[in-house]
Amino acid sequence: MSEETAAELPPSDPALERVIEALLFLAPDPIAPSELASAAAAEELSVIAALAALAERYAPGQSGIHLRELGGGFTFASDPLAEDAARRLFSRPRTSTLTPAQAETLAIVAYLQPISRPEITRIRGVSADSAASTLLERGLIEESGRSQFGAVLYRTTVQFLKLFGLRSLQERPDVAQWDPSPEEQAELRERLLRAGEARAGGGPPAGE
Amino acid sequence: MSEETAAELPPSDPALERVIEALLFLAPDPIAPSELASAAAAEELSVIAALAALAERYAPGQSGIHLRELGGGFTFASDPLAEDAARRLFSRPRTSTLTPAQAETLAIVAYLQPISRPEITRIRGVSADSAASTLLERGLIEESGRSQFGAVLYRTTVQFLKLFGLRSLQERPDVAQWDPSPEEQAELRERLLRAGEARAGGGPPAGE
Amino acid sequence: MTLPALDLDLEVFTGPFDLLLALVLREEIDLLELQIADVVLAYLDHLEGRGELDLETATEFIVLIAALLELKSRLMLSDDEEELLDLDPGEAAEELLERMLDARRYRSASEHLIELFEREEGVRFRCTALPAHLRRTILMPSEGSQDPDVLGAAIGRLLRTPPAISLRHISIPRVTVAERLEHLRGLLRRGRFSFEEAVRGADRLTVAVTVFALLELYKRGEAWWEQEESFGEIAVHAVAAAEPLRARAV
Repeated sequence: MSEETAAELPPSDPALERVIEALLFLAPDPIAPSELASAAAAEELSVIAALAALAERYAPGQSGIHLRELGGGFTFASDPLAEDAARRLFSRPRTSTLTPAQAETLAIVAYLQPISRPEITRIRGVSADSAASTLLERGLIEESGRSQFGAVLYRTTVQFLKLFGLRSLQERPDVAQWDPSPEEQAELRERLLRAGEARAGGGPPAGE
Repeated sequence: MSEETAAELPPSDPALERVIEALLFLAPDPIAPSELASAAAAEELSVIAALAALAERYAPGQSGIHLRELGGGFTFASDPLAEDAARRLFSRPRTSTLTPAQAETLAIVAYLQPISRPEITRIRGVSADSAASTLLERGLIEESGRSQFGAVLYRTTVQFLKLFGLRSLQERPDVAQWDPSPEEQAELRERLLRAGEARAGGGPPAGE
Repeated sequence: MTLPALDLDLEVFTGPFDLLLALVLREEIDLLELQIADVVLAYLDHLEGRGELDLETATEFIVLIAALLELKSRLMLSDDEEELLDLDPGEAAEELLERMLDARRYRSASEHLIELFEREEGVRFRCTALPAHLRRTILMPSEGSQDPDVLGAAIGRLLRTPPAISLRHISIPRVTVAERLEHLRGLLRRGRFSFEEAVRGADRLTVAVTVFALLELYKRGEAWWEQEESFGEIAVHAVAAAEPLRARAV
C-alpha cells in the first residue's frame, strides 16, 4: 500500500480492524480485500483502511508477526528473526517413548506379521488406525502386500530392529514371560483374537 | 499473570518478545514458558516478561487476536467478535454443540480420568459408547492405556482445554459443589428405604 | 387401543412401540442406549390421554417392559453388582443413593461444561500447517534406544482376557411359565382357587412366574380374578362357558 493511497483512505474502524485481524490470523492462505469485505459485511474501502492500519502494527521491527501482501491477498507470516527458535521448537525429535496404543499396535505387528489393520483392530478391541499411521510415518512398520480380502498387510522394518536393538526378528522377547495363562496351548494369534473379542464385548470367552 | 508478578519481572526484551510472538503464531498447540525459553535460548523469567507484554498487546478490546493461557501453555486465539465473519469466510461452522450425552460423558472423563467405558456406563446408567466415539472423533478425549480388566482408558486432551477455555484441569470446579443438600439427600434416602421395605416385606407381589 | 398405537419419541428412537421392540430384538437398537423409563413415561402419558386402562394391553405392556428391563440389567451388571445382591435393604439403598448422587453430580458438571463451551463459542484457534521449511523433521532416536520388553509387555496385556461377566447371580429360571400354566389349569379345574394356595411354599421367583402365568390365562380368556381389598386374598375363577369374559376388570 503506497503512502498516497493511505492518505485518501477513511480512518480505520477499530472493530472492523479487529475482525480483519482475526480472519487473517485464522486463514491458512492469503485473502483478497474483496473476500475480507464480504466476510466482514463491510465496504472494501473500509477493509483497505483497516489493512493499512494493521500493516503499521504488524511491520518488521514492530511485531514478531508481519502482514504481507501475496498474490493479491493478505496474510500473516512469522518474523524470520524467529527462524532458529522455531526450528529448535518444532524440529525436536518426537518423544521417543511409544504411546500405549502405538506399543500395542507395534507389538501385534512384530509378533503376527504380516497382518492387516482390521485384524489389529480386532485384537486391540479398538481402532488402531491412528497408531498404525504414526508407526508408518516413523518408519517402524511398512506395507507388505495385501491379504486375500484386499486389506493392506503390515510388517516391521529394519528401522524397527535398529531402534529396539534387535539383530533379527527371532530376538523378539519371548511372550511366555508376560503370558497371563501359559497353560493355554492355542496359537498366539488365535488367543489374541479371542481376548480382543472378549474385550470388545463380543461373545463370552470360551469356558462360560 | 497477576499485576504483582508483572511488577517483579524484568522489562520485556523487544527482540525476544518478537521471537515469542512468532513462535506462538506458528505453534498448533499451547506452549509452556519453559519450552519457549529453551527454543528461544532465553531465561524463563525473560520469557515470562515477554509474555506479560504480549498479554497487554493481545488483550480483548486491543486486538482481534488474544493471548490465552490454556493447559499450562500459551496460545493465540481469535476474538469471538469475528465469529460471524469467520463463519462466512470459511463456510464451516466452528464446532457443533455437545449433546447432553456427550457433555455427561465428557464431564465424567474430565473428573475421573483415566476411566474406562464400562465405568462411564455405570455412572450414567446408559451406554456411553456412541458419545465416547464422537468425543474421540472430535479429539476431546483420547486413549490412555488399559485398565487391569483390559478396557481402554480415556483422558481429556489439549483440544478439550482449548475448546472449553480452561487454563488447566485444576480449573474444574469441585464436583462436590453439585451435591444435593443434606435435606434433599435425606429425603432421597428415605424414599429409597421405603421402596426397599415395601419390596422386602410386602408379601407376594400379586397382592400389591 | 393396541400397543402398536403407542408412539414414542425418544433420544435413540422415534416411532411405534412394536417397531422399537422389533429393532431391539434384531439388535439394531442397542438396549443399553435406551432409557426404559422414558418408554414407561410415554405409556403413562398415553394412558392419561385416553383416560382409561385397558387391562389386556396393560398386561402386555408390563410383560414386555419387564422383559426389556431384565435384558438390560443383564447387559449392565458387572461383577461388583454381585455383592450388592447380598446387601440388606438398608445397605442396598445406601449404595443406590450413592450412585444416584454420583449421576446427579456429573449431570450438573456436564451442564457447567456446556456453559463453558457456550462461553467459548466463537473463539477459534489457528490450525494451519507449519511452513514447509519448519515441518517437524523426525530425528531418528538412536539405535537400541527402545526396550524390546515394551513389546512383550504389550502382547501380555493383549493376551489378558477380561474376566467374564458372571451371570451366576441371575437366577436361572428353573420354573417356566408353561409349568406354572399347567399347575394353574389343574387348580382351575376345581372352578376356583386362591392365589395364596397356588403359590404356597414357593420361592419368590416361582411366585413371579405364577403371576405371569395368571396374566397369560387372563389374556386367553381362561381365568378371571378378584381381590376384595389391597393385600387381600386373590380369588381366581375359571371363566365358565356361560360367564362372558369381563374385559374391563379394573
